[in-house]
Amino acid sequence: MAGLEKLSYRDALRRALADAMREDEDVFVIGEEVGRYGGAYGVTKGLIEEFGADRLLDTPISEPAIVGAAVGAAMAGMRPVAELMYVDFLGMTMDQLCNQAAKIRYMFGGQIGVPMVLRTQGGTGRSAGAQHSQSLEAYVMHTPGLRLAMPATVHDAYHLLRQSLRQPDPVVFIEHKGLYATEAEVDLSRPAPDWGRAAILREGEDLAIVSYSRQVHHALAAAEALSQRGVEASVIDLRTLNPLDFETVRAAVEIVGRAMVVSEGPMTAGVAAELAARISEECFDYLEDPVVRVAGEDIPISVSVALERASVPTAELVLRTAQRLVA
Amino acid sequence: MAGLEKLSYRDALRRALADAMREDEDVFVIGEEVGRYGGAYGVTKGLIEEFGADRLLDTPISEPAIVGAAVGAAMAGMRPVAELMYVDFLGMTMDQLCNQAAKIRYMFGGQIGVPMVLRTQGGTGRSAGAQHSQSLEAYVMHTPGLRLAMPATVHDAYHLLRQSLRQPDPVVFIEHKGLYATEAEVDLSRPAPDWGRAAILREGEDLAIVSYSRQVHHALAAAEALSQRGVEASVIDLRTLNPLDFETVRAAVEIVGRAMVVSEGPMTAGVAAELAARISEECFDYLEDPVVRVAGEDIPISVSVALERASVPTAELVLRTAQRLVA
Amino acid sequence: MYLHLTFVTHHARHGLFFPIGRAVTSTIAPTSAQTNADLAGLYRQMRRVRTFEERVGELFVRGESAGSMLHLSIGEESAAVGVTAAMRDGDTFTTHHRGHGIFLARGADPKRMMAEIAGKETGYCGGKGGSMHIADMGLGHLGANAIVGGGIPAVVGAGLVAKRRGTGAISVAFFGDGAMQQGILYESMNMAALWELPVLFVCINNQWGMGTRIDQATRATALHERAQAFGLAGETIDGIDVLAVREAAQDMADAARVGRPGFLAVECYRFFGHARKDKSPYRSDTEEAEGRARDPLARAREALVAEGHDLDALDAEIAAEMDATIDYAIASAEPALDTMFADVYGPSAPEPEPVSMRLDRILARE
Amino acid sequence: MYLHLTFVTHHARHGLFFPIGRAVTSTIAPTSAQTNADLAGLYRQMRRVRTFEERVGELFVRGESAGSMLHLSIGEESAAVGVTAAMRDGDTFTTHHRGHGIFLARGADPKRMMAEIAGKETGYCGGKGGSMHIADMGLGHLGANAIVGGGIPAVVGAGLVAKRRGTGAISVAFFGDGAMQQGILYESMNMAALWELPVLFVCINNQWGMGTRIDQATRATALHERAQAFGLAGETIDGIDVLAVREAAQDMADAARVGRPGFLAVECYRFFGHARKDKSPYRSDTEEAEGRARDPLARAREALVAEGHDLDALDAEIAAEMDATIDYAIASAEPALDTMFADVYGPSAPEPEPVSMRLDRILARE
Ligand SMILES: Cc1ncc(C[n+]2csc(CCOP(=O)(O)OP(=O)(O)O)c2C)c(N)n1
Ligand SMILES: Cc1ncc(C[n+]2csc(CCOP(=O)(O)OP(=O)(O)O)c2C)c(N)n1
Ligand SMILES: [Mg+2]
Ligand SMILES: [Mg+2]
Repeated sequence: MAGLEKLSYRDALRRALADAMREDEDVFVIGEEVGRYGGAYGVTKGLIEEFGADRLLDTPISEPAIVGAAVGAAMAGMRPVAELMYVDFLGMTMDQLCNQAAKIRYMFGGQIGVPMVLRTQGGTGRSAGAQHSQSLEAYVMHTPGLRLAMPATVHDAYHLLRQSLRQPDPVVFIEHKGLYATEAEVDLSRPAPDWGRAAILREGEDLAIVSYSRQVHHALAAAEALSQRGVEASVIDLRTLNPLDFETVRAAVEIVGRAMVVSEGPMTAGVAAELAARISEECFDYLEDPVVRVAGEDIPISVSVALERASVPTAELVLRTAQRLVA
Repeated sequence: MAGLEKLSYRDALRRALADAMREDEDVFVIGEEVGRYGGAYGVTKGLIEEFGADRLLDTPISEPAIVGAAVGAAMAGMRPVAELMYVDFLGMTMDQLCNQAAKIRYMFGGQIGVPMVLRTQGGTGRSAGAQHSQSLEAYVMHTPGLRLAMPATVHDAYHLLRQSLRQPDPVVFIEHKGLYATEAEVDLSRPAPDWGRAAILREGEDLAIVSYSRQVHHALAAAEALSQRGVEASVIDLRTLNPLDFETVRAAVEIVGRAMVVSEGPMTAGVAAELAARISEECFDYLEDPVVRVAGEDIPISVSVALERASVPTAELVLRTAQRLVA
Repeated sequence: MYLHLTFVTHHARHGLFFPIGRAVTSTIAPTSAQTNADLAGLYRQMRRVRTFEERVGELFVRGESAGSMLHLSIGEESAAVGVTAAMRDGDTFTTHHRGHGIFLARGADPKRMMAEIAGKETGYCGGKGGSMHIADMGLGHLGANAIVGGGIPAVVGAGLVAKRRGTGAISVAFFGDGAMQQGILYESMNMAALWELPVLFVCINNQWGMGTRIDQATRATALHERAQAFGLAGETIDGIDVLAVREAAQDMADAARVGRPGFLAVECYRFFGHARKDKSPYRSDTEEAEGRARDPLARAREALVAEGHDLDALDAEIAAEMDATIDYAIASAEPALDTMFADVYGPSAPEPEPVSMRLDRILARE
Repeated sequence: MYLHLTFVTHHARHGLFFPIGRAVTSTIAPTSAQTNADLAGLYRQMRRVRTFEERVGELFVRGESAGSMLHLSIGEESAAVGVTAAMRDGDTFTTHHRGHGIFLARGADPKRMMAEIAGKETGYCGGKGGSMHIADMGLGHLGANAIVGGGIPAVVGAGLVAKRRGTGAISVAFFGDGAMQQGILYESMNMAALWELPVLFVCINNQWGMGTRIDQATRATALHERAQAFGLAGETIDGIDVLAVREAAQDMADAARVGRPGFLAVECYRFFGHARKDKSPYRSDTEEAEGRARDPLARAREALVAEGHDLDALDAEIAAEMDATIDYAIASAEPALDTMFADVYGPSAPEPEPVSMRLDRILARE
């Protein structure tokens, strides 16, 4: 798979699953419409032909039991990739995810782990309404025992999923529905940062922008625009929120003395709150300005195209805020 | 009910339910063991005699449907008080709570509200293990559409519950299992702060301690001890996390220039993170020191008495941290 | 009976399921003048549903819908119309993501429905809800749900209220066959039976849940037996005959009103793809052809025409009514941006502070 | 049959349930030498469970247990012993909050169990789990659960693995009657039937869920009928006769191994309160007396003694074995504080940073 090729985020995810399943007999996918249908967003399309219905297990609509079955399969020695069609359905599965998967290793004194991946997707962009457009990663980040990966790029869609499939612990892997169609020229043989390490996508002396998932692209766009005006911003893609690579964030912030965190999830008690609190407490003496949070509104998502768009950070808001911060 | 009387937190909660049920025919309690048994922690003991089995509705062990039924009853015009025996079971109900109760008013354009109270209890103190000792308020605080009340005192156990029962929106009311037996001389006819207003339990010029629920008592104990050494701390009991009375916090912090937030929930992406981020961004120019977070460890809770105790902030840790902060 | 018989063999061939219970008798055409009068009314409602859904498809094709997650109930009209015909004023109900027809049959204004599907301010929810979250609480609609099974337990609560207040009302949960695999349904049915609630559970079994056929989701396809095992009255009825559906629903509704909750599965077929972009590659043309041949609307029309009814004028009138819904939706305005912060909490509470306002305050410091 | 019959009338009077299915024949005493040999072995295991649980109660009374959330399985020994007798090496299982007996019957070391219940470092989970979370994965125990119904779906996953690898193993979920009202059970049973998994669902129906009697939790008390409605083999058996329980479990286990999952409800009685502090004020003394009279241990002992067995020595030996567990638990040390941060993630990953360390770093600034 050496060499440059044009790939979409969706294709890269499919490639990661296929490569992992070829390498490891114990990897299998379990979820709604993952087999015959090929996944609600087409990520698993075609895989059933190569790997069969046993390894692309179509399930009834029973989210709690899907996650619970994955927990049992992981304990019994395989490596399930459970799929939740929308992260919005997490609420139905949080007992199995947070009371079971996340705690089993600990409760039983380290006897066993739960090496499963829960693949799902979230975010706005399809007028899918209040129950199909959420960004719920904060629930996961707040739960000890769960790893959390959120790829922003095509390269990471592949490598973060492969890395997630090598973890000894449950990994919640959240894709962004607005990124599936994005394409890039990538060389998948090029290594990705290690698991748990953030990626510095851009370096600058005036401002550090810390983000993840789709908002990384807004941050990069803003940084480019700022650069036109002679303002240089660092852009950090966290890649995983657990583990959280705070050292990379600290280093960047201590150099520039100004930080902005960008997240699509609701602002209050969300991921942006953790990042802002952490930077504020650990880099206090280096900060010339308050750490600014650009995040989703504390409201449900509307189906109206206009309201939906305005409910989460836009590239314009990220840029405008960055400009004022460095002004 | 005028005049001073000695009451426990548990008794005050029971009194609030009884008074509310006497005043309003539409208030009823629905949950596991709330009637005949009188509640796992005795809060509803005896109420079935006065109000009957229709208004203290014992349910099967079906948490998702208990919350869902309460949502339906609230939409149909009554005012249910659903009880979750342990907040740890929230995970089973989060779809009904966060996708239904929290979003119904909004999704349907304000046509109807869901005036229900979800009473539950959390926290450590009984060697109840990883699935019966959690502090999960952050999940609720992060969810738009849900109110969140967490009484720290006997007086509030009564008044906050009465106030919660007057809200037009779903209120998650989280008691602390370690407080049920605490007693105080209270005059319930004395008014409590309005719904959504924090209480300033102590005023001082050197440090502002912001907390809620059981940790408020650790904060007060620390403040007393500091006072011996001539250090005066303000102690703020937030009472409700949604609404969040930030103005009261701001005022206190801007005077003293130093803040510490104390929460029993896990630190990462928790309530303490929101409070610290908010204070840091809004009071930036007034802060002489970083806002310090004293919170639960990012680990599950052990059954071992020693490990359980060490997993959440102790009065000693709160005091020690406060001392070093003002040093 | 011909059509019916071919469908049976078709069932055998493709593993769809022979409708049990009353179904076997349901293909007998109505005779009495009374039932014909009823049938004419039921036909009218079914036609309105069919035509409305066709217009929803058109709205999407014209690029005027809010998104593509639009689930048409074409082929399922007898369930919506037959069951709602057994409901009264004051009854409440919850619907699923394919609930346009049910809501319309309960008296909704198709203009405001179409406007909501377009995400416009004139829609039932001011553009906040959309196709999967349309409702008019004034009509007893306790909400449409985009969570499969999510609206089911609400009828338990509404049933408790109706029983306690002695209103004589029932509460009906409508959902698809896919929801039969959601545990919350069994928790809800158990409570309804335990408390003898005036509640009805109606499963619209269109044989498919997205790309999963009912026999690919469960081995136990006699769905009503599950309800019986929880102590409810349970029955499966063939949706081909709207009169039979109404009759079955009427019996169950009557029983529910006096505290005997029931479960009714209506066998039908999802004529088109799951949502607007789904072309159903996972099922055969033969199956689709035979499934679509089981058309309750055509069946009712045949019977009425055989009786000498001329329905062309009615159909035309309905077509015109529904055409107007598209014009109305398109002509309506997008909701104003400032409505975004309303309705998160009750009207007396302050609205959530917009992020931009928060940022203004923080960045204003000097 | 006398005792049995009185219990029937007792049932009628108190609304407990007459065990159905095989139960009616289950009170016939064993005859062949073979079954007696078996019965002796089963008696020994049941006695070990009974005595262990009595010692757990003693540990609590002596103030040496970690907390009071200790759920004794006294009265339910035939379920634990009878069903596990039908299990083989390599089989996996999950248990509920009242699972001490099941785990012990599967070969657990009672010393390490008692130490865990005391929250000590020598316990199976190093003091992290406690009474509701004891397990030895080496024995195929996929965990004890404090969430009612929480451990049930795991057997679906374990069953998938066993089937895929062709190990011939089964996975058994043990849970109480209260879990019959948790939806996840039905989702799990549906999957087991759909995928023909080597899985067994065992409901230990001790008539009570905390202070709620089974007929106060559901109207459908023939629990096995629910499993049948989902396509599983379903049966209810009277727990009074451990041989009958083992026989029923054996048949179901054999069927499960070849892909026919089953559900077995074992009728028994919770002799004592829900947890250590519950005195069961919600049930009558008569009911308790008659419930406790249905003692599978006493029944087995009678039968063996009638055959001339002298069991006093065995009982004494077991008493000594279990006495030692208390001494062991008390003598063991509390877990070291620094173990607190281990086992949150895999061993190769850094441990979570303690709050105090974080504070040190932040407060260290000058
Ligand atoms: C909890 C949940 N899981 C999955 C989905 C995605 N989804 C939407 S509709 C659907 C199929 C539902 O099938 P059925 O219940 O038969 O209703 P139908 O679409 O046939 O009307 C699925 C899987 C969802 N919306 N909610
Ligand atoms: C999800 C959940 N709900 C409620 C509880 C509280 N609780 C613990 S045991 C119990 C009763 C369980 O009854 P049953 O399943 O019959 O088991 P038994 O105690 O009789 O062995 C309850 C309600 C819990 N632990 N988990
Ligand atoms: Mg369907
Ligand atoms: Mg029980």
